Amino acid sequence: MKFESQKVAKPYFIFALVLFVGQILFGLIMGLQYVSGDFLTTYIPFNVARMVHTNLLIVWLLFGFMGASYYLVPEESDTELHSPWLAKLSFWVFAAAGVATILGYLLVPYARLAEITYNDLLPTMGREFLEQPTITKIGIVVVCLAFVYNIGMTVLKGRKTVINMVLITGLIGLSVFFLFSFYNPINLVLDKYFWWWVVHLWVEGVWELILGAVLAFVLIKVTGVDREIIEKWLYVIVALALISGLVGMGHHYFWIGPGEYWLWLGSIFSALEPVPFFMMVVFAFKVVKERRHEHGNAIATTWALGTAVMAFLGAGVWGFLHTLAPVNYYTHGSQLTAAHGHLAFFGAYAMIVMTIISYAMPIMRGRPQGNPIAAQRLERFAFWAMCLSMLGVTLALTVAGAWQIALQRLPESGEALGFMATQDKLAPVFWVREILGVVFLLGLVAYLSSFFVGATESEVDSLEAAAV
Amino acid sequence: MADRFTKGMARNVYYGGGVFVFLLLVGLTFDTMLELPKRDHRENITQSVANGKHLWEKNNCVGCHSLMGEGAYFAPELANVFDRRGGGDEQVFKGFLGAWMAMQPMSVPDRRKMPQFNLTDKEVEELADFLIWTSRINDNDWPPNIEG
Amino acid sequence: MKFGINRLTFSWLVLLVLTVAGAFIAERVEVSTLIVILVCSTIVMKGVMVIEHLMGLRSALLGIRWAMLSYFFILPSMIALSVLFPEVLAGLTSL
Amino acid sequence: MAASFGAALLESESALDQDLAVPEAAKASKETPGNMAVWVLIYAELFEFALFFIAFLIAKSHYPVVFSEGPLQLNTFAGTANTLVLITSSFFVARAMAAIKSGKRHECLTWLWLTLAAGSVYCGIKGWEYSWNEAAGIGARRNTFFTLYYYLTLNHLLHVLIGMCTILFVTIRTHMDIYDATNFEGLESAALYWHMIDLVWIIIFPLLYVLR
Repeated sequence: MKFESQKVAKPYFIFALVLFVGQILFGLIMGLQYVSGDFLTTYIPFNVARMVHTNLLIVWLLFGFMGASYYLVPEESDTELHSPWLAKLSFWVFAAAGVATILGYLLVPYARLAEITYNDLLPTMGREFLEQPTITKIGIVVVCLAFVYNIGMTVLKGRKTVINMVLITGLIGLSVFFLFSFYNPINLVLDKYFWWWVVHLWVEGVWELILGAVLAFVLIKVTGVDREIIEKWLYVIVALALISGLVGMGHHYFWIGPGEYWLWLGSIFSALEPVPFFMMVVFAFKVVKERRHEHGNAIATTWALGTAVMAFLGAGVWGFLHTLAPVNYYTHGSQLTAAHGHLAFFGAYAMIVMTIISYAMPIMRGRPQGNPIAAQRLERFAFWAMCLSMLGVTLALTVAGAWQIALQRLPESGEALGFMATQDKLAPVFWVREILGVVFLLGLVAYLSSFFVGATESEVDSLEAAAV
Repeated sequence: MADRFTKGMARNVYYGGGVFVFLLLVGLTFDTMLELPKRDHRENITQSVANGKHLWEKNNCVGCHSLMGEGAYFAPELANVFDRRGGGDEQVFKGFLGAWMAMQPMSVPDRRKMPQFNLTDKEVEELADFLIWTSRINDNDWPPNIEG
Repeated sequence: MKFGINRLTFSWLVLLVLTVAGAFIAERVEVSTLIVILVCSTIVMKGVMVIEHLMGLRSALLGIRWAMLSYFFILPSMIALSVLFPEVLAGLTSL
Repeated sequence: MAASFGAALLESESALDQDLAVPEAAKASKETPGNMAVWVLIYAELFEFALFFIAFLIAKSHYPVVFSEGPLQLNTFAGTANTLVLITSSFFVARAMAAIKSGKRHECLTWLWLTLAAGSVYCGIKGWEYSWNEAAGIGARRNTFFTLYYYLTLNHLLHVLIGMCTILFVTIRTHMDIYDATNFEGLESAALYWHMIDLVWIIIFPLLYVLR
């Protein structure tokens, strides 16, 4: 670690992982409610569980991105963070607001929460992923402002590397597009149209810039490959991500009201969306192959490669599977969407956060060459357990989706099976999904325990020798 | 990557391409905003439809159901529930919705449970109006059949 | 290298013959168990030829080569089995 | 096939481990064509098509009548011709690789252009087949067989088009003298992708046109 202020990333990473555990637990509850409708339903109805599951995901990823930025921007800028105390303060504000919101979801009925938080003054609640009370949304904006200000000032006074510039455009975009969450017109079509300006422009737009920047940073560090090469790749990847992804938003406009030309625009541009993800895979393998030195933190390299591959599979392949309008006509809003969502979020965003944690956390804990061998071995097991079980979950949901479409969507009205009858038929597949979810949780537990595996005596000795 | 493709060129593609495509998106959005009034029949949004949308949001209906294919996939699609359960008759649909909301949660073991939201008759009427209005948006003929 | 090119041409010719023969048989002869097995075997043979000779995986890393080859053993076998025993598959997949 | 995604990653990792032990020797002994990324892509694509094949087989087992009548109505001649064309294009691209490896850039270019020509012929035949279908009154919504037939063949056609763009891209780069006998990884990756498209058709053809 080059700068003391990079350490403010630590609480962000730790809290992100705590929330991650919560996300998975609520996912398992929902998985069980899919097959056994009575499970916990009086205490945590499905809609509450889902809200907690998705909101925890968004919040822990934001914590991860913030931690990643606080860690890498000072190092890239070659200067201390503009204001470490502001970073610490916004951590506590954000953490408190996040916990309070989640408790609000769990402890009072949602309609009551809306009343308590005066939702009627500026109604923004009750839309998918944007369920947060308006006051929380304002809090998120304030925290983002403080964060972008802090990062921006650091970049301004220091070195303006490509990684910094791509990251900061991503972060500014993240903050700016979140403002659309305050726009909630009475007209549902307009509401949906601009709702996607938050959701799509986040996950298939500016978040990809953050993903690219963090991946490039870790790859430079673990491979020692020439910055010039990596920066050129980074520019091309994020350029393609924006060029395909911005108008690619059209694939969400097929069936919610906007005109017919979106069927063409959305199909063509979103068919290009796998390209930047594939280039990320090419880039990651190329850079690792041409590495200049062997970094002791081998598992961080594995995470980086894994992120590229799983993001390509989840966002690229599973996205392409149902993005063309004639196909999407049948798949829209089916379990196939859920399959794509799970693998894309895990592969691209959950994994990039774990990549930077895997690289940065050992350094912040005084292990510049990575964790001890035993810890890395356990982390490697966790990596495979999580990746494979998530692939399994995705496959199960893909089968469920295909089946659902065959029973419920393809036949003409009258012959088609109803929604609930179809879901009953899918129960065996949902059981498989739930079991694989448990495997995922075990992988996560292994991952967390790897933080507590210490060094052997000989490793301690050699570390001390190196320190002397 | 060949050397004749320099980092400077890559940077220009990123900033130039990004800005260009974003402007394209803004232009398309502008055009869509002009076209939408013909498709979303906004002239039929009454106070009751507006109240219905707030009820939809305040009770987090999208946490289980989908509306025009967006939302959770735990419970049936509701953008066409008027066609499915009302058969084109608004009074029939309102009667159905009121009875349906009143009997939740159903005591069928293991069936997915819908909570009891304790809506008043007026609220049920408003929610119904919102769903009826939604079912009449021009959405390029989605879903493929009445089951949604 | 001369041998390599010869091998390519040879593989190509074999592939052409297999394709034409397969199509000819299928056009002229009623589909029977034997034909199904024959057709599926030509899939395997063609797949293996393309993988080994045209793609040049004969000396590749074992995992990559193994994955490709197993694809071309497993899928045609599944096709053959499901064509020969459709009721079993239908039974397995209706819940 | 999830295992083979794993295999690709494991492979890269075991390659990594080898490199850790004997950096130089390991790099020299690696004879796998293409780069690891293109293998991830190829496995992903093959996996995607495997899903469609399995869906097709399951549907076939449930609707035996429709699926045994379907192939009879298709243009087997077009299917056979396209198989021959694709196999030939695969041969061309393999010749192109052999040429560049022995430093014959001009010969390589000839083979690459022939590959592209074969790809175009494939698209032409496909177009003719679709219009022939239309004249015969066959459409995608007629029954499950034809829905799957159109989904599979259009998807494959899309891959041929993507493959042709890729081959065109590396052809232009070959013209620009970027590849030679020691540096041909990009060209080889494109070639492998093209072979994958051929391999998929090798399964599609008997599955859709022959077996009933």
